[in-house]
Amino acid sequence: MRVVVLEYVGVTKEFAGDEGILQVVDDLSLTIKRGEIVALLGPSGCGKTTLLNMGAQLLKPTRGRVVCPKGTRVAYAFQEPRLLPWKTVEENIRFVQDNFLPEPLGGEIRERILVQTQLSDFRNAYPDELSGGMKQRVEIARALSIQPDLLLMDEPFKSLDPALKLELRSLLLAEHSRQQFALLLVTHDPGEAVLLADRVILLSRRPAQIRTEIALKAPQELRTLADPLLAGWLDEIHGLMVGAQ
Amino acid sequence: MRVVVLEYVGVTKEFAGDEGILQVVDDLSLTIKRGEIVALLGPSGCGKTTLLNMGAQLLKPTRGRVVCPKGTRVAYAFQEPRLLPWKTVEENIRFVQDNFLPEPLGGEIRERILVQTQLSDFRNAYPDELSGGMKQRVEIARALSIQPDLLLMDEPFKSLDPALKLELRSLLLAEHSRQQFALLLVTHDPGEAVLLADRVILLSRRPAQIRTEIALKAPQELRTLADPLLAGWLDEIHGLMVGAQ
Amino acid sequence: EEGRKIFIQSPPTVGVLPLIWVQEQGVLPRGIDLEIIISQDHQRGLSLISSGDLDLLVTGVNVGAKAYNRGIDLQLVNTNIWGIDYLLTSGFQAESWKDLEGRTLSLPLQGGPLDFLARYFLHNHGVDLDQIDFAYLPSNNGARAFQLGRLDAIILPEPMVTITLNNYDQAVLSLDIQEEWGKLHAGEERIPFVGLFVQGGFAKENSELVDLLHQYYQEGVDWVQSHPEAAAELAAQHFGQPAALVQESLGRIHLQVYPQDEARELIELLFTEIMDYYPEMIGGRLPDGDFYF
Amino acid sequence: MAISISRRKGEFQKLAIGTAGLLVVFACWSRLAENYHPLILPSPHETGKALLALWKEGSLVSNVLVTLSRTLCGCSLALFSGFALAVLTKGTTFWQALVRPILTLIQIIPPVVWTVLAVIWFGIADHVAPVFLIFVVTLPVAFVSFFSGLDSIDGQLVEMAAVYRCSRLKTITEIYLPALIPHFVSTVSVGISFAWKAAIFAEFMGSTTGVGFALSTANSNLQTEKVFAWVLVLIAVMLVCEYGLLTPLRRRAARWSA
Amino acid sequence: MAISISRRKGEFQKLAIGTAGLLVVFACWSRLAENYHPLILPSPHETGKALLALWKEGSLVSNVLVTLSRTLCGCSLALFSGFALAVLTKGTTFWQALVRPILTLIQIIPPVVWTVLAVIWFGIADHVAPVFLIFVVTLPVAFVSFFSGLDSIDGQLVEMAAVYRCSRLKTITEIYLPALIPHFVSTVSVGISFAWKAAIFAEFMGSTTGVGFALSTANSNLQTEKVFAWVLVLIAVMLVCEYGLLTPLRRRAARWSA
Ligand SMILES: Nc1ncnc2c1ncn2[C@@H]1O[C@H](COP(=O)(O)OP(=O)(O)OP(=O)(O)O)[C@@H](O)[C@H]1O
Ligand SMILES: Nc1ncnc2c1ncn2[C@@H]1O[C@H](COP(=O)(O)OP(=O)(O)OP(=O)(O)O)[C@@H](O)[C@H]1O
Ligand SMILES: [Mg+2]
Ligand SMILES: [Mg+2]
Repeated sequence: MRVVVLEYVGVTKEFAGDEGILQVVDDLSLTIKRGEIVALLGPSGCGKTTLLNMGAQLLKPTRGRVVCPKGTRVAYAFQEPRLLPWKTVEENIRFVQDNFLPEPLGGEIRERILVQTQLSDFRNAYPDELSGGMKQRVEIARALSIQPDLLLMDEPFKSLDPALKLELRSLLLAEHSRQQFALLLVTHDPGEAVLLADRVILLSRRPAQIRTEIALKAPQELRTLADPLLAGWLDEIHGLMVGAQ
Repeated sequence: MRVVVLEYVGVTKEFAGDEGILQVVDDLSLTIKRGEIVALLGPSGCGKTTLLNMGAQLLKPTRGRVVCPKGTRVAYAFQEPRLLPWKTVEENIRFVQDNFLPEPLGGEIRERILVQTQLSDFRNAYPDELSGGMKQRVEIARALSIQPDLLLMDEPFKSLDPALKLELRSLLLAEHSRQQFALLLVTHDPGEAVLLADRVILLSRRPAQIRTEIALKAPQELRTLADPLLAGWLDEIHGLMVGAQ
Repeated sequence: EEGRKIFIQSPPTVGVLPLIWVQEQGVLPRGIDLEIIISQDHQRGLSLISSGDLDLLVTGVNVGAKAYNRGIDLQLVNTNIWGIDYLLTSGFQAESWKDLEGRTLSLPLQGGPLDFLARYFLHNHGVDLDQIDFAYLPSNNGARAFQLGRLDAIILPEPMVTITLNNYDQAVLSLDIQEEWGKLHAGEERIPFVGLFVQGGFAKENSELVDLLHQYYQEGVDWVQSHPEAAAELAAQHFGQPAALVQESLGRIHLQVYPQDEARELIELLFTEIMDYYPEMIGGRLPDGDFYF
Repeated sequence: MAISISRRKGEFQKLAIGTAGLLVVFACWSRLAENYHPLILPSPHETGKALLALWKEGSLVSNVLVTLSRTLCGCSLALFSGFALAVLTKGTTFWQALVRPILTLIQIIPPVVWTVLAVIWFGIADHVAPVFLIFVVTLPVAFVSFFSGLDSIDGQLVEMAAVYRCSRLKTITEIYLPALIPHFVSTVSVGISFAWKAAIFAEFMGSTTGVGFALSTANSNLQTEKVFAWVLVLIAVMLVCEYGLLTPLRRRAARWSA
Repeated sequence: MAISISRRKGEFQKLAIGTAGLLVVFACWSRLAENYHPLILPSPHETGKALLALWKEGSLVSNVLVTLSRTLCGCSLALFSGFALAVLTKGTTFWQALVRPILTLIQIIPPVVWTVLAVIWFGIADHVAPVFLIFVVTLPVAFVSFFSGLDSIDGQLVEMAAVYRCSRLKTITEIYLPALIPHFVSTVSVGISFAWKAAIFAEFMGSTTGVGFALSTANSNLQTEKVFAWVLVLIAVMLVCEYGLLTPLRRRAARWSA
């Protein structure tokens, strides 16, 4: 049996606003184990980011519990890049690496990831000198560079061209097979989900509940969208998302 | 002959950084006329946002000229939402509408667009109470609500689920046929490009130059990706973007 | 003798010159040294007296009396300045207080000695106080405003009088406050302004030393009177005022030490009058005998 | 509902703690005063008596009103000019190069010299000189604070406004001003307490009315308990200002800094 | 290269404009002084003579050094405590509820009262009282400024640091401090000029050394040209401080506010 890295137990989340209470997550339970890749899909504003934030312990659920075992190394690629404006790309990555990895090792990993995210020419650039997609990549590079046990990613591949998306997906899978982290991935691209995930979870409209869960067995390295099985799943998911919700 | 709304004439753009000069756009010329929809595709960091910023007169080209006739009403949906944090969704939209439209008319348009972007429940919410995709939608709604002559959009449909993307594409096309604005659309999704654009422009790696330009004739309302012609274009563009660049 | 320092605080006035002279002469018994702190801050002086940090204080006689009456342990060693203030007028000669009617008169401190004197004279010369436009300004700013022609009259102490006369040709030295006092008090032209006070505890323990100091002080006064030039030089050194100016102003300052009984009479004469106007100024009553060292 | 109750409870708790702190200060004063002569350090009791006397005399209210009106006048002038200058100098290098050194100069010149100049320029006019001093002392503080506030303004929003053709005025009132509000509040809070102090000083030096004049007279006349009574008045006025004006302002400003 | 030359040219231009502005002020002074007696408003020439005399006397350097050392001492104490208090009160409601009213109190109490207390607490020690006054005057300013600076810190970055397990210390030094740097510089700049003024005032009131004392002596002796000479000295010291210390600091800080 594999270790549980993150567990949502009957989680409900409400925000109190000026105009009353807004329920965002409704009695949702979900378990993520070591090595698993779970994709979360759902309508915009349904509560995905809120779920990730609770997973990262940045928000407390209104009811229920979110359990992440002590000592779990968590990395979070935020929906909107959160980089320190006064640090260069490399310094931004090192800033978090230093908390976990000793330097020669950390430096090697950083180097490898900078090259693979095509950022090595911009290692000394400050965030305000980067394009949107580049900031997005720094966010991903930072998350991968700490060798996390649990990786939370909120639409990591937006603002990237198809070629780069492809490459970063391979990078992610390569790092995953190397480190066997648990990955909770929010995405709006069903293709991305079926290519990467062991389990695809479709959320309902706000308040988020689990609508459908699809388990995918084929090893990720062998998957292509040409595969009729995957294409079938893709169509189904697409149908579910675009059709009557 | 249709009116030219935006014209790039031999535009070169360089940024001066700590480590020397970075050339981002290289002698690029492009003309956009009233009613035209032009999609810009290109690798991340190639200079797309820089082009739009020059179009909006926020940046000056290092060499060449960017001409936008006096009195052209420009709207710009930024890559990262730029909303006033102290104004609600509706106030944010009204803030720019007031510069162009008298109130009863502005209110009607705002109303329609709020409903179509599914924001009407959140008209009184402040930006920090919105999800990423919702902010993105406010950005789009604001741009459409001023009835622009020239609309610049930088990846407007990111962070949105497929269903919403579909709907917003129709909204965009409906507004377009109503107002006949010129649209310069940056996107990373070739499908989006072929479904929306009259001309798809593929940019090279940095410094941006025009690599390929594809003209699409079929009326947008009739296009679907099932159409073999479009599917062919899509494959070609995809191949160009993912293949050897 | 025990080696100790006697701490003295004084404002920059000629009243402290005799003490500076004593200090510089080195006439005191061996091991006894004077430490003279020049400061305008009476409040600070009284604080330090009451906490025992200070031994001697040169300050206004009314200030000392008030402190004494309010229960601060100090005694008057001697009164040394008896005349120092004058009424200056701008562009006209005031023959009497009546001439000030309808004019602006500047005084340094509401409820202070000069305020009392001005009101006393005006009242006794039948001037309606409502006819006078009083402007309370610190002496330096008052003097400046006066020299700009913005005031009709001002009561100033020396050396401010000399400075103003030398620099403002419209200034007229109209009335001598001391003389005016004399006109109303059978020719007695001495007004007790400044005194030397001793901390009570210190006085008890070192009464001989205080006597000695008083004696030397008197010698110092004589020295100042016989050597105006050298005295002015001393003032220049310690107060930063030009020597020539101080020397000139010495002519209009009445520095003298009289026997304590005589001084007490003069003080009580003044204080009795004050009681009718500003009893607060001296602490509400005449100080008793223990006030006088 | 639940929220507003718990918020009110929090406010109450805060108030209680604050009051407790002030009471401790008060107790310390009481205690300290026991060891000193009232002429040196009056006790709360004596101060209270003096305060009552001032109240009965009627000089309390009139002096406070005079000083307050001077402060408001000088302070609002200074805040307004400080803001205008900050916007102006932020816009053009020329103005910045010109204005900054002069303001530095103004800031350095000590109040004593200003009172000298005030006598020259305004004579002994009772109101103008204090207002001038308040203005001159508060202006550089307001300027520096606004200037650094302008630095923190989000350039991206300003760009957005430019694209959408917002007028210069609208950009200032709808983007600069709201973004400055948190800054503004702290500036106003520093500025007012500054101006208030300057008013006291100015009245001290060259006026014959106002709290500062009364305070200085009491001080020179060694009426220490009266001095402390006036200080209590000052504290009361500023506390009213702080909790009646600035704290609500600050709470509102929290909206903008979100 | 090209950039640094054009930047230097810009700096030079700025300096030229600034100097021109100051020269105009100077000319106004000259002009104004012609109409007045030197006792009221001394001309630059007379002031220069007085300055030279001070220099020859030797009292210039010694007094400036005394005042400077007091200022630095009191000011750095105040800045440090102000920062610490701001961080502390930002963290917990308890401290905030406790500290704020007390600091408000400290800010309100006029210097007169502080000098009274200083005499009580420190006796005749000549140095402690001014340093104390400087501290007490500068502290609330530093606190308010730091506190409002902490408000402007990006909560999202702090969250990021929390997720990636940055220690409290690291978060403070690597996120709070850099984010505060622009604020810090303006605080230091206001703080120093504040402290310097407080020093002058403190020496004015209750000291027998330092520039403030010299200034007050000259003023009460109506030696206006000496007063102005001292003011020139003050200006020189603060200009050195402004352009030797604060401007470079500010330029560095620009990096962080990007
Ligand atoms: N202010 C700046 N200073 C220096 N370099 C900059 C600046 N702005 C952009 N760049 C550089 O210019 C290049 C193009 O940036 P731009 O934002 O136009 O890319 P883009 O095509 O929009 O990319 P993306 O799809 O990732 O948003 C990038 O390499 C970026 O590093
Ligand atoms: N701090 C907050 N206060 C009030 N409401 C909030 C807050 N944060 C989020 N919400 C609301 O919660 C809902 C879910 O937000 P969340 O960011 O989790 O959506 P999401 O699924 O990530 O959407 P997207 O795909 O657009 O990013 C939204 O309706 C949003 O308005
Ligand atoms: Mg989200
Ligand atoms: Mg871009």
